[in-house]
Amino acid sequence: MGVAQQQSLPLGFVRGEPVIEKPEDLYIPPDALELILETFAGPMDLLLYLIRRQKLDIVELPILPITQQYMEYVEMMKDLKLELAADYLVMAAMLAEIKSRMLLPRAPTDEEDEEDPRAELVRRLQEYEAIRQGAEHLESLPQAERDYFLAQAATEARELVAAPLPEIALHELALALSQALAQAALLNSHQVQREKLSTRERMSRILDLLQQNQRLRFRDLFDPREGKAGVVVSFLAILELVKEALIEVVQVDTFSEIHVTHRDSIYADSTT
Amino acid sequence: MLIQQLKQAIEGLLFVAETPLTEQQLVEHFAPENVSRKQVRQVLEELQQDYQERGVQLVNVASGYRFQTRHELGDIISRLWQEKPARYSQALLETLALIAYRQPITRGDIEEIRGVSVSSSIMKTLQERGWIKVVGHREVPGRPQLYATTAEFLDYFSLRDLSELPAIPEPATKAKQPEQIAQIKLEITAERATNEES
Amino acid sequence: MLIQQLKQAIEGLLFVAETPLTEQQLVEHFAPENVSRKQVRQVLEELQQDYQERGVQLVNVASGYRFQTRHELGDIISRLWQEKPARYSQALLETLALIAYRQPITRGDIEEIRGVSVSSSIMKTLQERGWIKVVGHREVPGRPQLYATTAEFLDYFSLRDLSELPAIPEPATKAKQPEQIAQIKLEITAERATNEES
Repeated sequence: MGVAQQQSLPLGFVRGEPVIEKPEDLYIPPDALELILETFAGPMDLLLYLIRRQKLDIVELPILPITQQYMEYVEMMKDLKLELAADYLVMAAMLAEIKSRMLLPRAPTDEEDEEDPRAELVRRLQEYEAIRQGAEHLESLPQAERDYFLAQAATEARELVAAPLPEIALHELALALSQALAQAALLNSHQVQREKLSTRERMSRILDLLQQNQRLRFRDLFDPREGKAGVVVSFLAILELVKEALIEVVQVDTFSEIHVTHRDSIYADSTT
Repeated sequence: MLIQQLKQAIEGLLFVAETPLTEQQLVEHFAPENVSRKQVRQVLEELQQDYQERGVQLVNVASGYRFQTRHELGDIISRLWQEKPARYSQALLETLALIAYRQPITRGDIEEIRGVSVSSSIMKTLQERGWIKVVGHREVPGRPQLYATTAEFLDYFSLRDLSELPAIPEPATKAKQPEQIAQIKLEITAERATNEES
Repeated sequence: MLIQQLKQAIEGLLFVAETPLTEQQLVEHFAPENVSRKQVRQVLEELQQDYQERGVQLVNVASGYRFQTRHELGDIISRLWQEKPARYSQALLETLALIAYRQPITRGDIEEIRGVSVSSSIMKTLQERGWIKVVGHREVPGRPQLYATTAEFLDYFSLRDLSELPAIPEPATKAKQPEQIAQIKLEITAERATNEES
């Protein structure tokens, strides 16, 4: 594209003059050209503005006068803000190309496949105009923090949120023990005697009772309602506790009341 | 649970939740009370009715139901703060409009229509606001990224879905091949599906 | 300004402001509209009336007026922020299991079996949860505390007594035998079944 338009770029529109035709309906002062530039969102915007100013139909795109006016603006821009004008220059080149193609006499042979050179630009202009409409729609839609605000109420409910405690299922507990014991088996061999379990529970319960009462009557540790098995468990638990030196069984006289005491209470004074 | 209690509860929830709540979320919230979807829907309708003429209204946006103030009150309420609400540049609005109306779309498409190169700062702003995102690549050389708008975009403009955007003229068809359109449609559908899942 | 508009505006403001608003602040807010204190007061009263039976209510707290959710809705609303419970560590589970199955037991015993020291935080957690307690001291040098499980522990696991604890495979061999694993699996299944019944 570049070379072809270079020669068709009509410098004559500007005549090398610093005084340029004042844009009639722009409210910005003519010397504030940078501001003029910034009022347009791009070359399409400028083109659309020029077409609209003359109340022309996009479809009938009057390429000659529009190109001329467009070039005037581009010249103004070129002097001031070259990088920004680059996009405008591309459009200028396109306009010039269309203009030159329209000026060329058409060869009668390739008439059927010769499209109006303006067609592509018209399509783009129409699409751009549609998008500008879309942008206006967006601008007019209710916007957060401008037209509407989110409604929030205070609540005391937040304070009611309790951090839930982790849950454990029973099988996890069993699994955890077997894992711990598997670990132990690697270290040394611990004896696991499941049948002692109820005895150990009874041991805990007796120790617990002794926490509350320093002395208990031996017979109070047996609950006849538990039957023979229960009595045996309690008895085994007491023996185990004695063996582990956790409790003392005291009988002052023969046939007198047997008492059970916590070893703690005996040593309490000496240790604390 | 009585419908009156449910109504109070949903009303309260919508006023304290940090994000809009969907009908589905509300149904799940009241699962312990065995509240039906129909009941939730009925309450939402009643609430929308109740607040019709009030200073706040119950609106249904892309991510669910939320209470927001009447649009007409914007000026009076924004006086609460010193700062004036942000205004967006024409370039940003045009870029956003292109992505909203013509999604999915590449930067190249945007540049072609707007006639200017797309500024990276605009794309960054739109992405930071969470209004646009990359939804795929067009299968052409360079595999350019395809942009689309997000639920946050719809929320911000108080829209439930894209069909609520005011209509603009359809693009004059020229470039797009039928199979290309079909492909794009498929991508959009896929995108929507994943959105709904999350 | 019509009283109806003022009402909508005050309603909107109260729902949007980060802090409660006093009557005075509202009067000042509407200074450009020349709204009187009497009008503001009237609107506030009307709003209080309007929201009497709703899910949110207009209350006059120390720092002004604000909308807040009904007191009765506390539990239902707090569910919005309910977190999923965390999980206990393997170390805690093993410690609890050892105390449950081998009670009364000292920390030293647990350490010996597990081969690692028992962290104080685990013991604290278990005690705070009310699952274990000190039931005495072993009469050896240092008089270490003896731990046992509590009634709460049994309640939590819906056990009548410790004999109902599931059987544990003996760690007779170094590595787990296939049948051992199968046994554990069976127990888990059985456990699930009973859980579901309850």
